Amino acid sequence: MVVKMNIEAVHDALYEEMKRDNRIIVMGEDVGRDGGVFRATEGLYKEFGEARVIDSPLAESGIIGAAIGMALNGLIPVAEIQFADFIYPAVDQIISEAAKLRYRSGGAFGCPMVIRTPYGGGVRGGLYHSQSVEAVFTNTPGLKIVAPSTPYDIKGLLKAAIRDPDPVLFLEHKRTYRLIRGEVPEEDYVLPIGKADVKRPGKDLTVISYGLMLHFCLEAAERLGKEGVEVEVVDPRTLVPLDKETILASVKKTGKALVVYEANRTGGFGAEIAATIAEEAFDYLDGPVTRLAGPDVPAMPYNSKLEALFLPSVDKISEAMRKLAGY
Amino acid sequence: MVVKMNIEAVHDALYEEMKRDNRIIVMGEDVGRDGGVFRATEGLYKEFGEARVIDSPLAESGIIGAAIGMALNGLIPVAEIQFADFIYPAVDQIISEAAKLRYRSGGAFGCPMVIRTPYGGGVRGGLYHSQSVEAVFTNTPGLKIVAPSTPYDIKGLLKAAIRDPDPVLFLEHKRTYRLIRGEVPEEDYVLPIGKADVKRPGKDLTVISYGLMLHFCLEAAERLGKEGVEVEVVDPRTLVPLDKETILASVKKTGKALVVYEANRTGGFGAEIAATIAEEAFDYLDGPVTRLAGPDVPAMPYNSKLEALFLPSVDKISEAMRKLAGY
Amino acid sequence: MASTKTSETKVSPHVSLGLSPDNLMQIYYKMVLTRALDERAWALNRMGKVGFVASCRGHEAAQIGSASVIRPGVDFVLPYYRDLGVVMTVGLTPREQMLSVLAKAEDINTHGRQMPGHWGHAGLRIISGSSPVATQLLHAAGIAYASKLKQEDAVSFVYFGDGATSKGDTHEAMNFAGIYKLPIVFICEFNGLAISAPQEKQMAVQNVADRARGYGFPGVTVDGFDVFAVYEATREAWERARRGEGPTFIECKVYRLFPHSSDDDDRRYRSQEEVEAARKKDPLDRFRSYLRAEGLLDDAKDAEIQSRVKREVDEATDYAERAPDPAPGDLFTQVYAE
Amino acid sequence: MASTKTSETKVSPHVSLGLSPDNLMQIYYKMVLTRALDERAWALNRMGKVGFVASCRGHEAAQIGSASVIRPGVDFVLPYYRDLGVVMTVGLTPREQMLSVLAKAEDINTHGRQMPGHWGHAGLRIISGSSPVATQLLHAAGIAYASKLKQEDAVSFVYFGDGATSKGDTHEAMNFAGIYKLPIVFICEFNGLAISAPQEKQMAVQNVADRARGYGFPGVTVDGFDVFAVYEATREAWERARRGEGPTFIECKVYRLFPHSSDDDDRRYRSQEEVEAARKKDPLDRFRSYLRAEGLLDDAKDAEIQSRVKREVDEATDYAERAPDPAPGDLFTQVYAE
Ligand SMILES: Cc1ncc(C[n+]2csc(CCOP(=O)(O)OP(=O)(O)O)c2C)c(N)n1
Ligand SMILES: Cc1ncc(C[n+]2csc(CCOP(=O)(O)OP(=O)(O)O)c2C)c(N)n1
Ligand SMILES: [Mg+2]
Ligand SMILES: [Mg+2]
Repeated sequence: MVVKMNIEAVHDALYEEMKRDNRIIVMGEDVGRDGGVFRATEGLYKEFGEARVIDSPLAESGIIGAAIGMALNGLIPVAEIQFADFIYPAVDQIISEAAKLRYRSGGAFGCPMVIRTPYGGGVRGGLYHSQSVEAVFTNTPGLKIVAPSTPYDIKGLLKAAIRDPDPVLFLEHKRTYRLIRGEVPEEDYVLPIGKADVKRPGKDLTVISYGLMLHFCLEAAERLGKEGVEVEVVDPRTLVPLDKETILASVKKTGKALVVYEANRTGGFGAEIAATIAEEAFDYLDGPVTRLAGPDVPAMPYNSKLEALFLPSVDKISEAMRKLAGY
Repeated sequence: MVVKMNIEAVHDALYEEMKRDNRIIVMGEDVGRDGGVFRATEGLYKEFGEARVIDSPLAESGIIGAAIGMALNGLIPVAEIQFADFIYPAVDQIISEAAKLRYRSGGAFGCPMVIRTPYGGGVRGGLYHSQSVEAVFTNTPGLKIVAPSTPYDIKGLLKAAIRDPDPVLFLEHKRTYRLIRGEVPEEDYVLPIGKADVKRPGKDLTVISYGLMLHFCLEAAERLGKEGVEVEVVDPRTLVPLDKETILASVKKTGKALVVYEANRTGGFGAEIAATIAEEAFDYLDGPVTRLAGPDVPAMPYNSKLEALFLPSVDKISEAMRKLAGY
Repeated sequence: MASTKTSETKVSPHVSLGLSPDNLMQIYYKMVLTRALDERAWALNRMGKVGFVASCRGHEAAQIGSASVIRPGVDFVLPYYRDLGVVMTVGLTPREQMLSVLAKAEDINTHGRQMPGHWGHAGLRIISGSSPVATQLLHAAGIAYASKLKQEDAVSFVYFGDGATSKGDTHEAMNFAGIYKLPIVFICEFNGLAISAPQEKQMAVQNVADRARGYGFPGVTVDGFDVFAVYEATREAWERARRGEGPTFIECKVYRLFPHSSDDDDRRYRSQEEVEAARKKDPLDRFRSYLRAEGLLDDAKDAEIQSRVKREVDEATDYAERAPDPAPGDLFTQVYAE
Repeated sequence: MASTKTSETKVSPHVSLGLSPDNLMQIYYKMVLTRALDERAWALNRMGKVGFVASCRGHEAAQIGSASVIRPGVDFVLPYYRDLGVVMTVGLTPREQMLSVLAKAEDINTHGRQMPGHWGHAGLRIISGSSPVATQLLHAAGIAYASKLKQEDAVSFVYFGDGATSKGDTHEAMNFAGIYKLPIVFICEFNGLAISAPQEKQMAVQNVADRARGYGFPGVTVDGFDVFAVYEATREAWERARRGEGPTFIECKVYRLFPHSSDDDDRRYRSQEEVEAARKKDPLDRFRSYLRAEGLLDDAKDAEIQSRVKREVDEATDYAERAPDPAPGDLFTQVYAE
């Protein structure tokens, strides 16, 4: 085992996979000579050459559309959208094309590709470098959506995504890139897409979260532990397909569920998690399935005070946990 | 009062508003000389001229982006996206631009415009002329989303949307265009955005639905009525902002809630409605907040048998009502 | 406009292009077949058996003339919904077409899931298409990039209408193809209408092919009613691509002889006199006249081809009409790899 | 490349353009002010007080030369994040700029919500901008359409980088503007880099202005270090627009003298020798030399301008530093009209 940061886990997975299989290519803005604005693709250009590490024009629809074509002709593209906030121009190619190719062709064509993108706030990115975009895509069968939050999960799931025969949207919380460190095996491994992970066991309350919020929840759970409340923290890791079994098993045990997410509250993916629990664990619930999320304002302001206020903080999360535990 | 079809309600609202206020323009593919592929803009070209009824190039981002500019310079554009399935190329202009203009400029700029689009299936439109796209937009504060389902509601809300100072996504279920008729006042009226409507009173069970499904739910509720179960049917009419008060009041009365929507189940807007009820009416619930929706397959097939199977039918809805009522 | 050489020396165009009589008869057969399938779909539509038809009438010379250059199963083809003539030329069978038109389980194109006109055939390298206009241009560019990276001799042929040229994806695809000098041929079937929108509401230029030079590659405009002009331009483009010299944009000026689709009423936006006048220039008639003038076709031979085609289309229709619908369970399959 | 006339007759460019010494001093003042504000933002960034800077250094002649044509509050301006020189020329005050850089409550541009460089000023008709590249080109087209419909004499000026030309929105905007012959000027600040991507990875052509003719309007390429070349091209375009003759595309060839932003390390993708060489051609130095050579500027006058600017920037900085942050409640306001 070695200790790595989240960004290193991304990098290492890309490097090792490209080394393993020369059908894999990387494409995006500044991923080549520059090594990526977050350095996720550092050194790949030198190692694998400009034909496999493509500095694309500034055109997100073009990046995804061309990647789809490459996937259709035997390559395995890993496309980077520089910031998740800039994925919107590619929504058509993702939803109409990548996600529907297999179904619409009766299985004759598939679209093995990965779309990596840094999302989330807390980096003074302002309205357009902070967004959590998952809800735009979670109503898109045909697409898998993975959002791991620790180095171990990131590396194992990025490899799995690259080896998956279907399109995978791979969300990386940018604030955690250099904030979160953890042990990662030195040998090759993959983790299954669609499998949640109980990041902290507990019996009084289940909290479901991912991204930066997962780490805030773990911190809050520590606090609550000192207050005598045992919080179980479940990291879905994959949003679509969602591992309902693990989530429901936990809630059936604790009787209480809190869903914490950074995106705007209304219409966020946390609503899906909450609605699923509310429907499928109804008989076990000892309190309302509660959501704590970003406020319903367009996005996170640049001003650092307002930015901090936007994010569900460890304080706010602890408070929500206490309230639900005491229900 | 006169009896009108849904499509006529759309048309009449456009006509009357354009007559009232010459800042209003209509833009979209084939909205001019052709009168729109569904005839929503029939006759407007002749009446108001090609400068106010713009046959746009085939470019959805362009339509919305140019409309935003027009809104910024004193016009009130009503943009049509010919089929909701083709709105994806415009997602960036809608989410990044229209919805955020006011907030990002500290209120100095606004974006008074309407985006009308026919959504939903049941017209043999196949994968790309049948989609329900609301969930792509419901996590976008700054945007209002209206989805009325009867002639009266459509006319009153389309006028309200046109007069609203903020961008409104106006969803029209295309299968209901000529299927649904209803009384409409002859005089000018508007309905408030953000106000739900109880379409059928009942005491045993609350059903929340919109679009074609609303009408299926009303039919199913009739059936259940004959079986002695009084179903209350709530039509939110506006999705964002959602009229929680009306929905919660109904559920607190009946103790049971069924949410029916046509979009794919996972990540659909019905999850938001369900999660809201589960959290905010928890103490009143006598059964699980239940969702009935389209299956998680990319979209509605063209084959008519599979198309019928995709849609939550009156039978399936009745069944779900019975099950929940008997919980 | 047309890039065919003026025949001062009286050499017939097909001779100067090196096309044999057999080649011509093959083109003629595909044209007749395409026409018959198109007519059959309309007939079934009027009988209420088929929900949707987008006719290729008027586009046949452009489609079949260009697709005759394609090496089936080697070059990639990305057609749009109007390209019946393209896919038939590349090798789709009448049965495969009719199964798709009738949305049957056996439909190899979409498994009954998409509207007719959304072809896809892995063996023939016809790439599965969707309805959103112009998305396929980027796929074609990505495919061509992969061919180049793998050093495989395959050219991507991507088809689209004039309406598609307005889309951002078209720009992004042409730009990407230009930067990497990809083996790709852009074929625009320019009928001057995007449903009802006339050329002047779509662009401020006469010839959209002129845009190509802004992406660093040539654009040519040809008479899309002239099989030979189209064939010649396409073959040149294909050779250029194979020589590693990059993309070409070919604009075929055609006329859409029928309404946009079976749902459209074209009397709302164009005069029927105009349509009637254009019908007199029907590309199938024109090619037939050429063959007759060249002594390559007589009544007997023509009747033979017509009856062969009729038999094939009848058989295909019968087969497809009897073929089963997809099973209910087919609603749920192939969302992800199984 | 430059479209300024060669001065065989030895007439100074500003004279032949009809620019008075006062006009020149105003341009010079804006250039010095822009430079000082840019430097101050960097200084505050290094002190940890400012999170983000995107420098305009190297673009000043293009920005201020073109924006000098704009009628503040009459013509519309849609700048991008690098356009400090544009907004200062149009009339943003140093205080308004520093309040924005420091994200204070009083920030008229974004109310402290957006990163610095996202201007918006209703009174000056500077349209609120976002970060996604190229979206504003369509807004400019829509604005110009409205001006034309209302028969108002207002020209839309939209600014963007070479990177932005790759986007679909740019294509859709140019196409729309061409079709309706809109009163709009497209100004591309072509520095040959989209962050790290060099020109040859962005396009296969030398001059992106050549694309304009594919949309039915003229494109010109000018030396973006030459205030006069830029001014002349812009004024011509502005006059054309006002005459109802439609859009013009102006490509100003510039060099980005600093890294992409305060987060960027340009040593990763370009040689520092190249940067050093370019700095010798600094457009501010060039313009200053011109003024001196023309006898319009001497040491005393220059010192006076420099000290005026320093005073203004100091005052603005002091004010902005002392100004309050937005109140917590400001997180929630202005989502919708109130
Ligand atoms: C993105 C998108 N917008 C709108 C439509 C609806 N639509 C289908 S075909 C068409 C016109 C296409 O015109 P053109 O590309 O010229 O092809 P043609 O039908 O003339 O052959 C339109 C607007 C669509 N399919 N996709
Ligand atoms: C749609 C979108 N994609 C990516 C980015 C990230 N990004 C910001 S600036 C930039 C490069 C822009 O280059 P150019 O347009 O040439 O302007 P320059 O910075 O050179 O002045 C990129 C890729 C963005 N802001 N928007
Ligand atoms: Mg056309
Ligand atoms: Mg640049």
